[in-house]
Formats: sequence, structure tokens, C-alpha cells
Amino acid sequence: MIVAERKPIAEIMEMVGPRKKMLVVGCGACVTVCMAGGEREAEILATTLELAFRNEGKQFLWDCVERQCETEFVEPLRDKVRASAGVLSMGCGVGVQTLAAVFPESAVFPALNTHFMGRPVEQGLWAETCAGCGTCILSKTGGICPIARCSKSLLNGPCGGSVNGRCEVDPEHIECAWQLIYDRLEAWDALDLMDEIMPPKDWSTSAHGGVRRVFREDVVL
Amino acid sequence: MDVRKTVALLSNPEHVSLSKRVLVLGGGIGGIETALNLASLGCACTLVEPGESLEARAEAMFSSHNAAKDYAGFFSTRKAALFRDFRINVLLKTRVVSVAGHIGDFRVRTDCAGKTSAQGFGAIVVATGFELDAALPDTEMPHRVISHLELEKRIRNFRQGMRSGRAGSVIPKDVCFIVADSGDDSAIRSASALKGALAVQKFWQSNVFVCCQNVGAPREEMEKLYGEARSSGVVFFKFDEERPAISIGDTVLEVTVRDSSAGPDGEWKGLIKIACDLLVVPERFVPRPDTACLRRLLRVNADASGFLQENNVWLKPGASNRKGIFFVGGCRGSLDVDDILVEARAVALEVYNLVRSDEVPLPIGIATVDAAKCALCLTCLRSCPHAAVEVDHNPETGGKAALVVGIACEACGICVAECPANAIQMGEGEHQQAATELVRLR
Amino acid sequence: MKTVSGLQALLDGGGFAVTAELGPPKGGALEVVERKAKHLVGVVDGVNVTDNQTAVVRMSSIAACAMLRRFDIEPVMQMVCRDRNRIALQSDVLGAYALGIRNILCLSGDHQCFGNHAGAKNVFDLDSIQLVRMVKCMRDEGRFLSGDEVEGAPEMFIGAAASPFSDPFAYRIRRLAKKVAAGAQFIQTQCIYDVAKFRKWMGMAEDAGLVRKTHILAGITPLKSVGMATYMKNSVAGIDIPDEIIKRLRAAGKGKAAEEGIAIAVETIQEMRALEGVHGVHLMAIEWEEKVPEILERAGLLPRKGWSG
Amino acid sequence: MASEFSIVAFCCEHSGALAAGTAFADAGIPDNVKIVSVPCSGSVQTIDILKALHSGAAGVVIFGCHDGACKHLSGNQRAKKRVAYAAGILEEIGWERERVGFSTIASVEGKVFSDLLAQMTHGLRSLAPEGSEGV
Repeated sequence: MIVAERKPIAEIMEMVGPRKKMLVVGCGACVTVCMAGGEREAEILATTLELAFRNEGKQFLWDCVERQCETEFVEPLRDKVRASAGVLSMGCGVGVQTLAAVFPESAVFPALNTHFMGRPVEQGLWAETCAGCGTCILSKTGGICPIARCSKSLLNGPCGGSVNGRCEVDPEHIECAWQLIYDRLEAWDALDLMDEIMPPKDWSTSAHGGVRRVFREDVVL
Repeated sequence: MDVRKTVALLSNPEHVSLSKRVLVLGGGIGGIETALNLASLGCACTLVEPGESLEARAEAMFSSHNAAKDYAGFFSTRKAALFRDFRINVLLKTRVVSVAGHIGDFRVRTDCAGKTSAQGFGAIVVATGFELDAALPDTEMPHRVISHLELEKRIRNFRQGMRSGRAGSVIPKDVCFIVADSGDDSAIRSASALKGALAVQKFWQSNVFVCCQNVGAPREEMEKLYGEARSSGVVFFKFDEERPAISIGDTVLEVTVRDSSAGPDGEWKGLIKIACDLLVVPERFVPRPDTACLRRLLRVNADASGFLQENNVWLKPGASNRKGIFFVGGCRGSLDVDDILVEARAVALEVYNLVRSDEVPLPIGIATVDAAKCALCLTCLRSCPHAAVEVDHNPETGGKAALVVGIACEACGICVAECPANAIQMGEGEHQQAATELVRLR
Repeated sequence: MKTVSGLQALLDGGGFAVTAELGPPKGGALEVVERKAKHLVGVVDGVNVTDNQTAVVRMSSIAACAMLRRFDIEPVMQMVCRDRNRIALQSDVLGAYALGIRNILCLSGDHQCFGNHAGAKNVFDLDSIQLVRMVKCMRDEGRFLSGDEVEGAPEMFIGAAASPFSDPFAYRIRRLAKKVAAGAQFIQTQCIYDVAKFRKWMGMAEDAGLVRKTHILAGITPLKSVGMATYMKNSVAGIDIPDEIIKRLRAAGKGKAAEEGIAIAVETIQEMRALEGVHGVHLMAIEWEEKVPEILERAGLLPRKGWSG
Repeated sequence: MASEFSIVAFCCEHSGALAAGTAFADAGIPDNVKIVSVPCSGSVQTIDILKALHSGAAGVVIFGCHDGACKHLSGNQRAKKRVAYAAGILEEIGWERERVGFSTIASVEGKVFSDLLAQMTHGLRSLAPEGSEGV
């Protein structure tokens, strides 16, 4: 899922600016699960902002949609958006832009910082596991992605910064992905995969190749 | 009709029937006693033991660790009773693979040599015991610094050797024991050291020194042992905070201890050096390695050192964070056989009281999930302190959603507070949500 | 193949090579390069010029290498994958060759979080092994990574690094083998203090048949103080300093630790010279270039025959 | 006691609420304190705390059970963390952390209960003026 985190309130307050009435919109999908922007957080943010601006008598309404990235789910907000001077989206960056696209006449602001695609390692801790590079190599790396999980995205084994299974970039928090890959492949008796020289990656399918699209002719109506 | 009410009714039928069959995990003395007590109360039991027989489990009990008595005879009598009892089904070489469900209806899958089977139980009693970690201080002469268990083995071999006329190994001339206070198991360690000291003196006629912090709890058996040891010539040194230092020379070990017992003039605190050729130190009692796995399967909590049952005043001895799951004996850190016997009886009664009636009233004010709002984030499942939440097909929608199992819910409202989708409400009961109360404040 | 690298000529001819390291200045000051170079002229067979080491911005390696040639020093250009994509890397290899640089050490590069621009976007388009292979392909096949033809193949002597004390230890030799297979003709190692462990690693390299396929230069860094030693031991990944070394430095007493550090370096060099398969030493005297002649003198490695150009 | 502002005290029914009862019987509880009984301190949500302040309370305190005495095992720890989170939010909007608090208490500690509230009242009085309006 997409993992995000609420922006500092001060930054959000700056975005509010002179607006007297705003709508906070949560999203019921990924950001609910990662506890950044679901119904609960939308309510908390709206209440917090009313407290923060209590002397100016500003009003913050809130609502939450099923998935903020879908036009159909966002559309029903039209009246509420129209009645507000602006929208604070608690969706990921995709949700923010969907709101902005559906309501081009309204000012839409992001209340979250969208971080990465990842998984909850434990309750309250999320870690990046996929970089969305567009050409998956997990079959060669024991199901552990070095592009997302090696600090240098190396493709041919660990650099000299791997010590005791940790990455020198932040030994306390980052595991060396290549140590994990090594251990997994060793257990599978498939270490010869790590003897192969992996050729330079074609990054054109990743964020480096220009704006990306996925197109399925058969499902186009 | 209100969807929430419907869900509440469907997921919490008013009458919940309970299975009376009880699963007992572990075939040591705790497990055997629990099963026998339950059977005598009329509960059918299944006792599951991963080992090939129950004897291996009992070995720790025969050793001198367990207070001052000799339990070998007692154990074999109880074991015989266990196998005789038609209400008790003993499964050897069997492990628990998965546990689903809740009190009254735990669905447990077990594995016996690759063959799995499933059965339902009303309650589960864990009696998987403890283990001794004989890891000793790093030394280049490991055979000269040994654990209590190793000492017992050596004495046993020596005696067998004597009987069969074979020459034994070299007999140590001076033997030193060190026993430091270490919490709950101090009494047992002391008993072990005292019994070991007496045995060494009796069979090897060695000079025996015991450096201790405190000679155990004031128990009658312990006093007796201590008296016996003193009168047979065992020399005691008592130390305070400063632990004895051990230095290892080429041929002898030297223990340096600051003796804090008052001398004749009432002031003397001497630094004493004991040269010995065998040093005996106690093992550590640790949870069995499978305890952590069992914890995950059963979704129960442990204390900081990994023993089952956390330290909480609301939990009666043997009770867990989950209704219907109990702990007996070594797995929760009880080491003394006499204590374990009492525990087994008490837990059997608790279990019996829980499952004796065909139906139990549902708790009042339990939480309910609005399946339509549930984002399946699993937060409630992870944060419920009583493991009362499941993710299952919702009876209302047919789709998957979190489900608070009424009979296991303790109505604390923690899941309500954690849910990021605002999808859980406290049921209509005596508890009103804090937010409702607040309305009055405005 | 036409030999154009003096270092390669020495190593391929069976000589024991000595390389040193020179960190370019954090500015455009030519005189700093000159001052540091002065200590190294005539006493080493090549000088590595670091490429924004520890991700701290310094004068470019390529420019400093070109300057060293003016001072009669054979440069070894270090090139990291952190700051350039494949386009820039190939372009710089060509530029370096045009400036007379004949040795290249291909590295992944320290992560930018260790430097003075932690917010920088890193590149790592290629990794060090892919870089080695790319340079080899440019040289031997006259082809860019794209397959296009190179006009004037860069005749580079290609090197790579090895970190024998990093983990997983068992994989380190397989990784070395990958670098050699990719085209690494010489290997400079991370600094060595635990000689016993390095011997074990060399044994493994020997068993894998690698010592005949590449020239291994053992990395040496003299320790200046107890503080430096403990810092490197605890905070620098891939550096393993045995307690005995630290004890020796400590025992030397205040003001004498540096002297002891040099003595240790000299001893280690001598041990390396005696070690089968080690074809040279790489002396990384960090901001201590002036001590290089003394260390080499004491290790019996002077005079050098020098670079004949 | 006449007071210019109010405090909301969320009280666990196993400890805080009982301590409130004891305190009430002993010396009474000031009018400005609104007691809200909850099944567990861990059931108090961040939004509850913010809403209390939004409704005009000058301060919010949660009374949970002592460590190892929470009927729901970890409820008091959850409450403590949530109060810290709410305090962080307040700090972000320029309010004082001291406006929210968490205390563990036993049912018999009526005096402690009163003292803690008196302490909080005293502390809040020195803070001005955000929370003091709108009661």
C-alpha cells in the first residue's frame, strides 16, 4: 500500500492562509490503513485546525471518501467543496490530484507527505519494499528487492558498508538488503544467482523514463 | 433495521454454547495434574505432548532442583493414573499447528508425525514447562566449571561405576558452589546447591564450600538441609552485593569471596580465597524454546523474560490475557513442584467453572464493527488486549471485515479508540462512549 | 594490447607496486594538490585521487589527476557511481583518457548521507561491477553501453575495490570473482589491520583462482591516534581493528601513538610483502601524505624504480 | 469553588472513577472538573481529548490504572501514548503541552486524585488565555 504521514500542522496552517472555511477530506484506502489520513485523522485535523484558529473563528468541516483516487468517489463532495474556500486533502498525492482534477476551480492542498509503497512491519512501523521500477527482478533476488531496500539500489551484491547484516547508512534501522538476499538464496541453495553479473538496468520503465502509463486495450470501453 | 444492531446480533448470538473438552499442552507434572483434576471434575481432556514419552519431561523434576523432596515415586503413580483415566486422551509426539476460535470453541489443529487432525476445545491449559540453560561463564576449562545438572550426572555415573566395580573418573578434592540471589528461583537454586553439596561430601568425601547470598526462603525442608550440611562439615560463606571473583590458573581454580557474616568480634569482613578443583554454578531457568511459537499461536502475552503470563494484578495465577486460556507450572515461571500441584488444582477449578454451564451470558457493552466502514487495516486485531478480534467473513455482508467476538470481548473500548476508520462502536450497554458524554459539556 | 599505464607495466611485469592516495582540496586551490603531491613524487608508482570521498564536495578527481601528471605522478582516477549516470560516466572516462589518465578505480561510492549534501539525489544508475564492465567494453570492444562505436577507445588499466572485512564474509570472494570477471585488472582493498583475517581472505581468493587473474594491492592506513582507531573500528563499516592494535597505540602513551601507528603500518606492509598473491600495497595516509616516504623507507620499499612514462 | 475554566477528567472505571468517588466523599470535587467515566483509559481517543478542548475545556486529564494494574493489560500504556500524541498536536498549534495530562491512580487514592486536579488547576491558571474562554 501507499504509506504517508501527516504534514506538520504549522505547514498545514500556512496553507490555510486567509481562508475562513475549508473542507478536510480523508481517504478510506491506503492512508486509513497506515493511519495517516482516514476518517479518524480527518476529524482530528479538522478539530485541531479549529482549535488553532479559534480566535479567528475559522471553520473546518471534514468528510472521508472510499478512495480519493477515484473520480466517482470524489464527485459527491461537490456541494461541500463549493461551500468551502479550499480543500485539505488527507489522501496520498494521487488523491490530492484527483480532487484537484475533479474540482479545478477549488484550491486543493496536501495535508500529507506521501512516502512510499511498503508494508507494515509491525503496528506503527511501515517500511518501503517496492520502488515501482516497472521491471521486477525479484525472481533473481530471492524475493527481496535491492532497488527499494538497498540504500544504493545496487544490483550486484553488497557494497563494503554491509556489517552484521546492517546497512552503514543507518545500522540501527536499515537491514542490508544484500545480506537478506544472500541468506535467502543460501537457504534455497541458489547462491549461483549472485555470481551472475546483472547488467545495467533499463530505468526507462521507472520514474526516470518520463511520465508513466499502464494501458490495457481490452478493458478500454 | 440499524445495520450495526444487526451485525451485533448476528455476531453475538445471545446464547453461546461451550465445549467442555479441555486441551492440556505439555505432559510434565503440571499437565498431568491439571488433566487429572479436570477429569475428576467431569471434564474430558486431551493432553498433547511433543516428546515420545512423559519421562523426559519429568527428568528435571527428579533432579535436586525441585525442593527437598523426592518425587520420582509420586510422578510414576500420577502418570499411571493419567493413562488409566478414560476421560483423558494422551497424544504423544504431537504438536499444535494452529489455534483458531475463542473460549468455548477453540479449534485446534495438531500434527503427529506428519498427520494433522483438528478438534474443538472449550478451554486450553498450557503446561509446557521450563528449560535449564546450562550456558556457563566463558572458561577455558569447561569441565572444571560445571552446572548442577552436570554434577548430578557425574555423581550418578560415579555411583554406577562404584556398583559395577569400574573405576570412575578422578574425584575432586575441593569443590566449591556459588549461589547468587536471582529472584523467584533462589530457593530452588539453594536447595539444589545444598543437595549437591551433601552428595559430594557423602560420595566423594571432598571438602565442600558453599558461597551464597542467602540460603533460600525460610522453608522447613531448607532449614533441615542447611543444618544437615553444616553438621556434616560443609563450609558456608555469605556474600553481599560484591559477587565472588573466579580466577582460573593452570591447575586450580580460585574463588575469591568477601565473607560478610560477622566473625567472633562482630566486625570481621574477610576476603577469602578458596582454591578448588571443581566449581559448581547454577543453571538459568528459561522458557522452553517453543514457548514463543506457542505464544503466537495462542495470542497470549508473556513477561519480560519470556515466561507466559504477564505481571498484572487482574490476572489470577494461571490466567492469561485471553478468556479460556490458562497457564500452569514452569511455562509461567513456577518451578517448585509443590507450588505447581496447587496451581494445577486451582486452574482446573477455574476451567471447570468457566465451561461447566452450557451457555454463558454475553458481556455487556461489547464492541461491534461496522463492516461497511472497516478498512481491514488489522489495527483492532493487533491491539485488542484480549485477542477478541478476528478478521472473517461478515455475516451481514458476506465480505471480509473485522469481527469482535462477543464472548471473548471484555468491553474495554481500546479497539474503538484505535480504529483509524471510525468503524467500531461500543455496544449499547452500561458503557457510553466518552464522546457521547462530552456532548453534555457543550 | 598497447601498454600505456606505468602501473600496469610494473604489475604485469611481476613487480611489487606501491600506490598512495591523495584527497583533492575542498576548493580550487592548485597549490594544495601540489603540496600534497610533492611528498609522493618518486616514492610511489601511482596515486589514487578520490572522487568526492565520503560524499564531501571536493575538486573533481579528473582535474586533480590531470594536475598530478604535470608533477610527474601517475594518477589512478577514482570514479564513483553515486554522482553520474551512464552518460556522464562514459563521457568522463573519455575525457580522462584524453587528458592522459590511464588508470581508473571503479567504485560504488559512499552514500551521500555521510557527506555535506545529505539532501542530494543520488544516481547509482550503474553499480561498481557494471562500471568495470562498461569501461572494459569501451576499451576492448570500442563500444559504448548503447552499442554505439567509440571513436578512440580509452586504453584504461581498470581496477576495483574489495572490502574483505565486510559482510557477508563468505560472499566477499564471490563478489571479488564477479569484479574480476567483469574486467578488474587490479584490486585495491579496504585498510587491513586484522592480518589473520586478511590471510584467510587471501587464501579463499587463491582457492578461487583469482590471484592469478588480477593484481591485489593491500590497503594500509596508518593510525594517528587511539581516537582515530576506535572511531574507525566502531563507526566505519568494513574496517576491523583488533583490540591488540588499539592496546598497542594506547600503551605507546600520549604523543607517541602516531609513532606507534606508523610502526604498525610498516609491520603490516612487511607482512603483506611476504604474503603470496599480494602484488602491492595501497597506502591511504589520510591527510598525512608527508609520512608516506618515511613509511615506505622503513618498510624497505624505497627507492622506487619510478615511472618511466 | 468558583472557577473561570473547566477541566475534563476521563477516568477509568476501575481506578480513576473510583478514586473520584473517594475524593468526592472526602472533600468534594471542584465544580469546574467534569468527570467522564470510561471503561478503560485506553478507550479514550485522541479526538476525545481535542473535542473536550474544543468544547471549551482548558485542560484534559486521563486517569488510568497503575502499571501492571490495568484490567485490559495495556490500556493505560495506550492512553499514556495517546496523551503524548495529543500534547504534541497542541504544541504544534502553539498551545501548552500541560493542557493535557495522564496519571495513573488507584481507586483508594482519593487524596492523590484531588491533589493532582488541584495541581492541574493551579498550572492552568498560570496559562493564558487560549483555553480560558468559552466555558
